[in-house]
Amino acid sequence: MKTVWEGYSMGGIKVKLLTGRSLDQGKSKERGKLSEDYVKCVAVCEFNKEDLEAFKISPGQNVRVSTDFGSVVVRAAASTQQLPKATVFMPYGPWTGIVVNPETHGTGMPSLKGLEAEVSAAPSEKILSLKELVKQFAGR
Amino acid sequence: MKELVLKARRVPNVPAEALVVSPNFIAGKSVEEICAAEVWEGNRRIALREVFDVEGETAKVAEEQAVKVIGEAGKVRKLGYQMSSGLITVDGNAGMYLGEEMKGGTITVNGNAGSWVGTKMGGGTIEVKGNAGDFVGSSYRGSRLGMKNGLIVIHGNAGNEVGCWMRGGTIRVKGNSGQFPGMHMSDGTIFVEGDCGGRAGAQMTGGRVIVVGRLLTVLSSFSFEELRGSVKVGEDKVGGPFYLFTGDVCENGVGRLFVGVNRNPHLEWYKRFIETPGDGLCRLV
Amino acid sequence: MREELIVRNGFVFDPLNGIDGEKMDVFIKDGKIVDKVGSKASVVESSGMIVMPGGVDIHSHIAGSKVNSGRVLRPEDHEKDYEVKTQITRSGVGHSIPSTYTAGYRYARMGYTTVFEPAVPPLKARHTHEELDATPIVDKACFPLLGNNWLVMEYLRDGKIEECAAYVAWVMNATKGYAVKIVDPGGVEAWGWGQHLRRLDDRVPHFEITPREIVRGLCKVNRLLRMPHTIHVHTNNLGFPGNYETTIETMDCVRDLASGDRPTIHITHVQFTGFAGTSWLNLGSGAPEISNYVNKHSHVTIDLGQIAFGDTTTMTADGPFQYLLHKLSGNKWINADVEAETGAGVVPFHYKKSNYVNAVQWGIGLELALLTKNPWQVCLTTDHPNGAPFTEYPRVISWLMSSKARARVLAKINKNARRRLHLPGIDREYTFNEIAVVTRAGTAKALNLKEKGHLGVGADADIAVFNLNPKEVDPSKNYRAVRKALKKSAYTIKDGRIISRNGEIVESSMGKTYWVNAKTSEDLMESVTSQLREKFEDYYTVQMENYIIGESFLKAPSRIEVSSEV
Amino acid sequence: MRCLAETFSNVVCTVCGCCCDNIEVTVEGRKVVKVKNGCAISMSKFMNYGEERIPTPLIRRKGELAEASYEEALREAASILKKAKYPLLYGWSLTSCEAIEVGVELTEAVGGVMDNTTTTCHGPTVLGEHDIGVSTCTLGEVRHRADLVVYWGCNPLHAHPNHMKRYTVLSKGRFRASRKDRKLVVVDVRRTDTAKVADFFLQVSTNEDYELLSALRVAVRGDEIEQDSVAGVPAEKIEELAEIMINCEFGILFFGLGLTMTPGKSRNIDLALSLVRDLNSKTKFLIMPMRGHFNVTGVNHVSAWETGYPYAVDLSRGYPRYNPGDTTAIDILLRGECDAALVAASDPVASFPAKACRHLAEIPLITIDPHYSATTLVSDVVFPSALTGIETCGTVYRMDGVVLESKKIVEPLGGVRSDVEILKDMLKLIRG
Repeated sequence: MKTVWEGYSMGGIKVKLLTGRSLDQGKSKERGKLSEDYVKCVAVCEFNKEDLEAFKISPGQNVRVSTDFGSVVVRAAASTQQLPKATVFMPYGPWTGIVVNPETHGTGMPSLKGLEAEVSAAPSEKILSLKELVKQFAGR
Repeated sequence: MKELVLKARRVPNVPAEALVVSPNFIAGKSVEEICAAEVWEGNRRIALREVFDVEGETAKVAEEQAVKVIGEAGKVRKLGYQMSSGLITVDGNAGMYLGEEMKGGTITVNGNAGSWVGTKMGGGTIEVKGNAGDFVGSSYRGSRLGMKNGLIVIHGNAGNEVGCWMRGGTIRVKGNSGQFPGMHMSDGTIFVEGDCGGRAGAQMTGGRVIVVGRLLTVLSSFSFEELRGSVKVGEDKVGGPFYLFTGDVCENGVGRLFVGVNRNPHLEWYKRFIETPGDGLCRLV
Repeated sequence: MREELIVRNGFVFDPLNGIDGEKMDVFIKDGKIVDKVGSKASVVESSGMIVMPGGVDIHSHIAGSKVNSGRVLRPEDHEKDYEVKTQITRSGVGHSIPSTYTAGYRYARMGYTTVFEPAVPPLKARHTHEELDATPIVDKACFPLLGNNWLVMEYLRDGKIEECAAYVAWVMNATKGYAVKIVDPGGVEAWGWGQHLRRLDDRVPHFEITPREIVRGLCKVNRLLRMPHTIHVHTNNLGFPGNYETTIETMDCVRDLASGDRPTIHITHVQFTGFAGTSWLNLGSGAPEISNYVNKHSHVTIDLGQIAFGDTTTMTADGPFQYLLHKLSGNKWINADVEAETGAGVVPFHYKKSNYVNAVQWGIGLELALLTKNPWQVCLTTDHPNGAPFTEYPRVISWLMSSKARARVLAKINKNARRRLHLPGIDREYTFNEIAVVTRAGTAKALNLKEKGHLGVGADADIAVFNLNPKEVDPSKNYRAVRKALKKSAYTIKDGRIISRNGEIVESSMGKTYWVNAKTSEDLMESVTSQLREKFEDYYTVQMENYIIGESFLKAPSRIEVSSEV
Repeated sequence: MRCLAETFSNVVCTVCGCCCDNIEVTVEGRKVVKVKNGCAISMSKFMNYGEERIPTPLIRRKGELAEASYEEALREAASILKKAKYPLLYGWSLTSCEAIEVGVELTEAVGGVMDNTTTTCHGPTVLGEHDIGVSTCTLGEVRHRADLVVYWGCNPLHAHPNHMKRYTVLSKGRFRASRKDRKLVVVDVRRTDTAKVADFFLQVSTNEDYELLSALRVAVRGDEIEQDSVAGVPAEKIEELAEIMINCEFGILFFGLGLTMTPGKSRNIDLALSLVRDLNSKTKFLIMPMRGHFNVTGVNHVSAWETGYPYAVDLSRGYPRYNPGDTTAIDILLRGECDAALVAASDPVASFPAKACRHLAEIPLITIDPHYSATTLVSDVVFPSALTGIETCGTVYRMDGVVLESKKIVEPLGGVRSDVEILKDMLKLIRG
């Protein structure tokens, strides 16, 4: 069985993945990281409206985002910040930690932006809470 | 030559540093002295014998001293630190800063090496049969004093910033290199036989970067000069043809970047500067 | 309780008390010099050694935002020069921009016990104090930068000298500063627009004022406030050939403000503004002219800014000069402008003997020291780290004390520079007494530190004992012995406790920070404060309340009260 | 019982590197009831500071975190750190400089590595500065003088919501009265909210900022760009931006994680710093990183004056050593080379790549934090602490190095200590 570590190609849609700060992420992290609000604001993958249509994904629906480094289920949303074509955005948080490239190339900084990724609709999969997510990848 | 054999007893789980694994340190000392020599394991000062079984003989002078490291030394750093002659062979992996500030002699690693191979190197030869990490032949942070002389050969792949602030000598990467080979270099030669992750020669002021394999783009701060049939690296004549660029223009650089024509069809548009007869540009080259 | 100490049988050099190498005992009780102690006092055997007051450095960049920017800029400066932690000391790094703990220890090892940081952007004074509070052993203070301050320029432009004085008093209080520092008056404001302002009568863009008016105005303010130190001036035009004229002009522009023999102006690191010539190609030494002026005028004190050959880091509040140096050297460059107040720059630099300009610079500093007759007008500095790290002081002292030592360097420097310099023809050699003046007594006097720089009763028991017998060692011939002895004191005593022995720190302490509370009339301060309150939000991006540093912010404040004329 | 309302003015906000110091906070007892002048994130932080607080120290027993006494937790923490051969002490950006100073001393005492959150924000900026330097200023200089403001790879309207209003295009300065007097340029991969209000926007292709910066330097020199387009931007547009930059009177380039995190990392910054340096031969131009995390600038400063290095300081040998890429937290964790860790005032498990987090969870881990976090979930010892700037005071640095005193506006929960106290107690116990 593939683990969360290896990542896996599911034949999903190929996209570029950006991660970054967002206003909602900033506000919600101050409300508490165990809160539902935090999951709602941070376990998110934002798409262009055009891409949502093209990919046949609707906002609010769960999607699986996978890279060579891992795979995670988050909620799809329409981006308020206009993204280039076939590019998705995830706010910083433990959910992005799963899919980013840890390699620093001798700079101390992992590769958190502009990653090759695949997304696919995951209607039957559940978004893990922070506790579940941490349990899964850290075993605690 | 006399050979001293160091067999790794265990793999440290924290960084270990063994400046003493150098012909310069070993020559002229007894095996007993070597066994007791200082090695650091994280914040603990220990004796070399705690991490290595030591056998063999020591020579009177470094020139006569061969050192063989057997086993997993991937966590052991600074092997061959400041060595000026003699031989080190590592049968296994070597940790970071292999041959730092090396001045002469030869290091051979029959496995992989960590980052900062031959950093601040002033002479000698380092050969890594496997892959190397980032910053091969580079300078220390903030310093412009990168590799000055000598030869580094990486048979596998090398990471980013090969030859960062390099001032002389030759680095040969037989596999692929990461981004930024020749970053800020002022002299010397970097020869990448495989593909390059990009941004070759960035901010270079002099020296040569040669990429035989694929290079996605050439920075706009490099200007195309001409096509070259071949290029000499040491005694070898490397067959091309190559695109020859000079740069980095933004640094008033006179560095030369050779990019193999065959593996880089996407750079063909540069040929318009030479191929159209009657085009004024053709006379410029 | 603090123990009693006798520093016994040393050759004492205490110029402020007229003691010149006499063999005598120094008594210490409760951290002060006393005239006698009990029989149980511990003895510091100093026979055959030199005993001096602890060194007082009038100008050394050891703390604050620009120093720290320099540290961050230069890991390569620290890599090979480090200090390992001990039971008593913290670890740290050098070389030219040492970490705070290392700076304190290294000063103490050389017998220095008081160091003044000479360039503090008021807005960033908190930073300086944080670092000073992390600098062990030495006592310290800092000089707020006021020569490009908007409010100062406006008050002076409008002729409101008393208001300006009250404002300066307010700044001293708000920043816990000690003296008025002026750097490239008006020039750093012009640099805010990337412009250069070179002459004393150039106009500062948008402010309708000239450098001359700023220097004179602040000099008057300084007098009105009765500040302990004079204005401390880094002149315009620093680093440009021919700038010695600006230096003399700057000195002369406050000549009429002198009263009696008290100095009215301190010109700092004069070496850097002692250039004669019209270009880098014919650069020469302006030291004879400057020294000639100083010899005739008692209203001036200077410090040297001597260079030593090697690698160091230049850093000043003179933003435009640092840019020039970056362009000249091609070295990396930090610029840091500070709103409504000042700027700063940092550029690494390597002084080379073979370089014509560097060799001339080396000569200028020494000529200044040797041609200025009255040592009380000269302070020894390297403008650390601009000319050299302070750890080069023993070398500089050996040059002052030995023409042989100078000749050895002269033989190796750029030939053309040697020809241009007056130094080969100067045979003056400083005595130990004169060295004591330029490194402690004179600097303490210039700073008006009553309890420093001497060994009279009531002085702080800050003492340096050097293992060097002045009766046996001829410093002129055996200058290497001088260097060696001064590098690591046999004993450094701070506040009556031995803190360093043969270069090893044996006890660490935290020194105090002096600041000047200049009291003006309440009405005047009230009116200026309310003017400030109105303008503050327009000028600054912080609230006025948050700009003011309370005394409790300092770990060991030592307030000096002065009552002003206004 | 209703407490008397008390209003504090000139409070320093504890959210981002803007450190707005004009916040007005009204409290009733330990409850914040009103926040004025703060941005949305600031409001959220002040109003919700009491959420998800850890009430007592915790120790992991039989796999679960359980309540423990302070002394017990201290003993456990001290024993973990004393045993460790290469402990990592990480975090520090959400606490005061006073606490950070003790942190450095503690790291030195236990022979560990002290790294801070710079590692995952502007570490590459520091590396770029080592090679090039930086031409910068305080934010007031921008407010008073800037007629050109460039935001590159950052979205201040989301990450630093008051930045434009207080310090840049929307502020009123001595020489620039209003928005009309200033030009706003945005360069980003996304057309962000900030980009939408820009006068000039360049959309750069993902991962190609280095190429664009290089081309821009070519154009600023006045040389021709041989390519038709670079990084998805037509050469003419690059030349246009170069003209805008050259022709301004006072320009400033703010950059964010869009440059530090994309391929090239430190070299993107190297080039941005070089570009600005080049521009100074033509006009006045400055550059500043958009430091995000509250006092992260302060950590760099404290670390630099105490050890000579701003982050990633290896004190395992009893003196400071430094080489990001080797001594940085993520690299150490990825190589599995630390054998214990202490995390203070940060939540690495919520921000580090999962592989790095896994090692953190595998080794003995001590966390000091006011709140439950992803990191506390995997810790072995947890100390609750008072929130800096709300429950305890302390010195903090704004992104431009201006220093401020954060205030204590409410009493901490009973029995909860400040970071300074906890770290000092730990140090004392370790020194024995």
